[in-house]
Amino acid sequence: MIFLKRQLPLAITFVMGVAFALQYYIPHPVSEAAITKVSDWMKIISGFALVLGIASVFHVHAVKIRRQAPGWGYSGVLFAAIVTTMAVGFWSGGESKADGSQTAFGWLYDYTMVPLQGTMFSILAFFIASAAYRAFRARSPEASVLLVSAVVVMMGRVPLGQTLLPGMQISIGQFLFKIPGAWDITQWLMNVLNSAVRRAILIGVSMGSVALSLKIILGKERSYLGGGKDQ
Amino acid sequence: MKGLLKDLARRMIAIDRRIIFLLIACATLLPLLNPFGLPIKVSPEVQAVYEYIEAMPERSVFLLSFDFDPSSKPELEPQAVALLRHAFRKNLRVIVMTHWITGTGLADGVVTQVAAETGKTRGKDYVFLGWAPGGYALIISMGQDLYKAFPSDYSKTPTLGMPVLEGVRNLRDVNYMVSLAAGGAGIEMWYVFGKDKYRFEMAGGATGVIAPGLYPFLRSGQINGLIGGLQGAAEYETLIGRKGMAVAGMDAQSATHFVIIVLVVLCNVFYFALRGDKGKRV
Amino acid sequence: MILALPFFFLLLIGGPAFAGPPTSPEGFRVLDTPNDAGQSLSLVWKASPSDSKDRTVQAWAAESPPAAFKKVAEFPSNTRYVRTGDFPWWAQPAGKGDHYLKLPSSQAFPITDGKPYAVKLLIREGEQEAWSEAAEGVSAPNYFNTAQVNNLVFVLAFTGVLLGSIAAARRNPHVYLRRIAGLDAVEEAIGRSTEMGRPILYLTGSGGMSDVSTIAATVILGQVAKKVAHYETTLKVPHRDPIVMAVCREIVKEAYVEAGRPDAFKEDTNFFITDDQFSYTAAVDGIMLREKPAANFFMGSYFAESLLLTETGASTGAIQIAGTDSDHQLPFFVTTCDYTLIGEELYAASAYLSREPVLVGTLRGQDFSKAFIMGVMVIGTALATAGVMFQTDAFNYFLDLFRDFK
Amino acid sequence: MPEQLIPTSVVLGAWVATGLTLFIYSFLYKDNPLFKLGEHLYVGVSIGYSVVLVWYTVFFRLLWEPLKKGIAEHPAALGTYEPVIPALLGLLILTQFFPRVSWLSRIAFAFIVGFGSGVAIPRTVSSYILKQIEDTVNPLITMGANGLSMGFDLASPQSGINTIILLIGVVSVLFYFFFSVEHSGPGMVAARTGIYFLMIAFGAAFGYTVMSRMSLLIGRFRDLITFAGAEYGYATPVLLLVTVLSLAGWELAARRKGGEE
Repeated sequence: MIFLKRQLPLAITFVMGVAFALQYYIPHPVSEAAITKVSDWMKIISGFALVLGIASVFHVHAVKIRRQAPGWGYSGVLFAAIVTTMAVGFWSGGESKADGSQTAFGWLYDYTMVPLQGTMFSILAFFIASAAYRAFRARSPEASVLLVSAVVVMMGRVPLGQTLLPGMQISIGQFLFKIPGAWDITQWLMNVLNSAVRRAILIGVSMGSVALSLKIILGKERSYLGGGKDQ
Repeated sequence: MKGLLKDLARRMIAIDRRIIFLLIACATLLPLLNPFGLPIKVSPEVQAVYEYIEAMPERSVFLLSFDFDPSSKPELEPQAVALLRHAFRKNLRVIVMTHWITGTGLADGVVTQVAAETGKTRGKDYVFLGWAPGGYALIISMGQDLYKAFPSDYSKTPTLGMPVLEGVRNLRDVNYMVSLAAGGAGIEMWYVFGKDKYRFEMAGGATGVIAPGLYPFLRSGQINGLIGGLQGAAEYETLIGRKGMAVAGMDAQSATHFVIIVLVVLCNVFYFALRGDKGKRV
Repeated sequence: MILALPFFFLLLIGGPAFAGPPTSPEGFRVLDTPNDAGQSLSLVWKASPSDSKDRTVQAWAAESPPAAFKKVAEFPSNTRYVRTGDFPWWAQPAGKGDHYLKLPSSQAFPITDGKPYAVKLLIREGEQEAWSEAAEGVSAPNYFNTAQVNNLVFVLAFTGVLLGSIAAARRNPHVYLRRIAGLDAVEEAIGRSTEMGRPILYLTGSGGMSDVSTIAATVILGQVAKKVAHYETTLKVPHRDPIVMAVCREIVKEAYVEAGRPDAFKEDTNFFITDDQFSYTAAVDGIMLREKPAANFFMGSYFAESLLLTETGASTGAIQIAGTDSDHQLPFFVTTCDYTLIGEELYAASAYLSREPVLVGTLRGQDFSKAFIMGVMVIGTALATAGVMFQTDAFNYFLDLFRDFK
Repeated sequence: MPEQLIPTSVVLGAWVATGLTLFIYSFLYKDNPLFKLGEHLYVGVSIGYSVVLVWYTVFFRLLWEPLKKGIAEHPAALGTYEPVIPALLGLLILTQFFPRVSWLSRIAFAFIVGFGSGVAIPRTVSSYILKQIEDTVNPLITMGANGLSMGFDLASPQSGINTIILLIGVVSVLFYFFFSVEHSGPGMVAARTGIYFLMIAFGAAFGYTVMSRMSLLIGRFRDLITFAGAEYGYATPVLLLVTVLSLAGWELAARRKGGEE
């Protein structure tokens, strides 16, 4: 039993991990077919997992409704929305378009999901402004460079800033000096400094992620199996 | 007098966020209703995409992948429209697809509309393959056999034998590819599983957020060009000489950026006004 | 300012006038394209001093025994050279400077694995032409991509370093680890929530269970839950991925058991909202506004929802601690959260909190490897510069080891 | 403008979309019943949508159809029953509902995590480590017609000076991420340099992002402006008025209630 509970999952992880790490080095068509197939399997497995999620949702909101907790009416709205969407979806056969015209499911998606998504997303426009107002204070040298580079890039990104801070060329005697405008500085910041930092973060994060993956395959990291040190 | 100023600064620094929200809303809405038209400057990474397409011979194969959904529509749709207009004007054969199932309807709408305005025919000049599951696995299978990956297009017409796909067997036969990406399943994936293996030239169009992260790929030549956000779209519209929604939106952009910059400057002024005070007290 | 060094260099002046009529190419051979999935042949032949853009090369191929030859490729004779960087030195299909042409299977000329094909070259200039001998080749799928040997060696070496440093950490777990500001704040945040009698909100990000950052987030969740169990504070963990939710439920339960408070564990600490990005965000924002948690933790990988979450959290006055490897969202976490674990610090955090030898050893191992990579970059730049200065490829024996080949 | 009749379903859609948009925006004022309504509707619809999508794209397209086709064509072949494996693993996850056998779900977790880890390793090494090293290592000088030269043009990303800056940036930021080395002495200088690089890059990325966020707002406002037209029955102004009035009413009611208590 101990074997089944602990060793078997570790063995499966090891075999899957090693097999699909090696798959990368094998150009043979069989190896590509294998990864395609198993990727499909993953989708099927996570499809089943959705049942877990829905059970959790029902549990949370059913409790609210049963106890008539504050705002339980909204839980009712949520259930109604789930049921309606599913009904419409199955009625339309899961297609958003049939015979060239929109189905009810397509309508529901286009006029509820899309605007809701877009609206939630667009709230970022307000939040980015309020975050900038709160955070961009020259409290320390680090905060100051952050603030200055943000302001310069904001100038360089829009036509107005580019017009206000254009690049210039001054010649003194035989020397030609180029004074960069906001746009040039933006380009340089993004191309050079930003690339450097991203690259360093990328390398660091990748080392960490390869290390964790290796530990998982070798059975040194098993928290994903649910804590359980000695079960 | 000084005390009054301090008081003002203290109040302004803790200003209700909702006033900022209102300012942003006005700065967006007013230019949209009444645009003022500022000039657009073209960056080399957008120019590169334009020039590559410009240099392609007629009937070359151009693959455009809509790797986004309606939530990124405001930024990526203008890019898609501008690219498609350019490609159709150059009489390229255009293959459109998407990795995001939620982007299917949007992609179909955009292609159909641009094709209609340029008088192109579905199946002959362009094809919309629709969505298929798999992410990177889909790219691999397109690299092996396009017709297996997409046996039929979005309107359920068999892909095999379509005039637009003549001579196209798999990704190797694609001349140029642009992925318009809003996140994970996008440019990097196309590069790692597609371009690298099947050797086609590619570029990216990205939302403003992920565009900075793609500069390393641009620098290393993994992609040959990059269209970033609405600004990128406006630049492309300028290049093809058809100003559209991106150029109009850029005025609103200028206004909101200006508002934020002024806010940041003000908040620092208030901050320093208060800091001097604290410095004395300590 | 230009740093110019006088330098001798050869000018190769070649014109069609001196080249003479086309001759058949030397050393022409056909081979199976190495390191591929099959259905492709490679052609190799020696470069000639009379290669020019006016002289074209055509490749003609036929199923062998010779059926009719078909033209499959045409290009100027001064193209398709093997260049530095195309292939690593340990997997060169042809010498440097030779011509190399990959002939993939196409609709016009399909190539089947295991069948012999004959190929010959035609060199043309104006009206004059010269044929090469026909060479034969068989295409086959390969079982190992030798060009990626360096990748495999890197993985194996890294595994070795990792296992070594984990073993070392087991022997001596008191390795020095530098401070990470965000982590000292974890205790403070939990304490404050207890004082205020408000819940703690912990998000594990939007990644699935096979995502490394999610795994790191769940490990930290275990540590946080242990502390929370001590203080008897409410912990709330809303999820976007049901599998992550199931795993986190086990982890939190385990943490309560370890803290000696199994009775205080509640099944609905971990709950699922929806797998959709923005409706999840709207719901979590709602939780923040209504339940006013005193501490918000954002660990794992995030997309655009990051600022929607942190800015709402900031407006409710919660202490916010973030940790993410999503580089594109870092600017927002840094500006709106009280503490942010940047990139790798997220992975390191679990080591700090638990002080487990495996985790501490991993950090050491990563540090070694990072130092190695830094060294490679600095030495590599010096060698690449020297290579240009002395016009030599000798340094590529080193540089190729750290290139990515396909 | 030619007279074009907009279908009723579209007009109705415009009203629904506008209403939901305004409900969500009301959250910017403060948490209120309209936002709660919008939020719960949104969560509900998204769950329902996921269920339908998973049903058709996963269960139907990946599981049921291949099985049905396989059994019809090659009932004896072992490969036909291959989709059963993930289905069984999926069922194992559902053992979570039964505490006694819930350990079985670990087998499925092991499968998923093992696959993810294995796939990640060589690809991460290739694209994010080797490729990034390769791109950082560049000669500082170039061989031109006038001999060797080093570029000092900041505007060209490939110039020698930018190569050096890039190298310093990458190395110092990597140094900042050293955990087992004390940041003091020369280490302190390197780590501080790293922090400055980080902060400049974060500021730049923040500033760069503002535009795309504003684009989203522009997109939403453009829709609202469209729906304000007569052909859509003035959806936006009418609903805006309704939203504002209900918010005011709710606020008044809350105040009165607060006053009574």
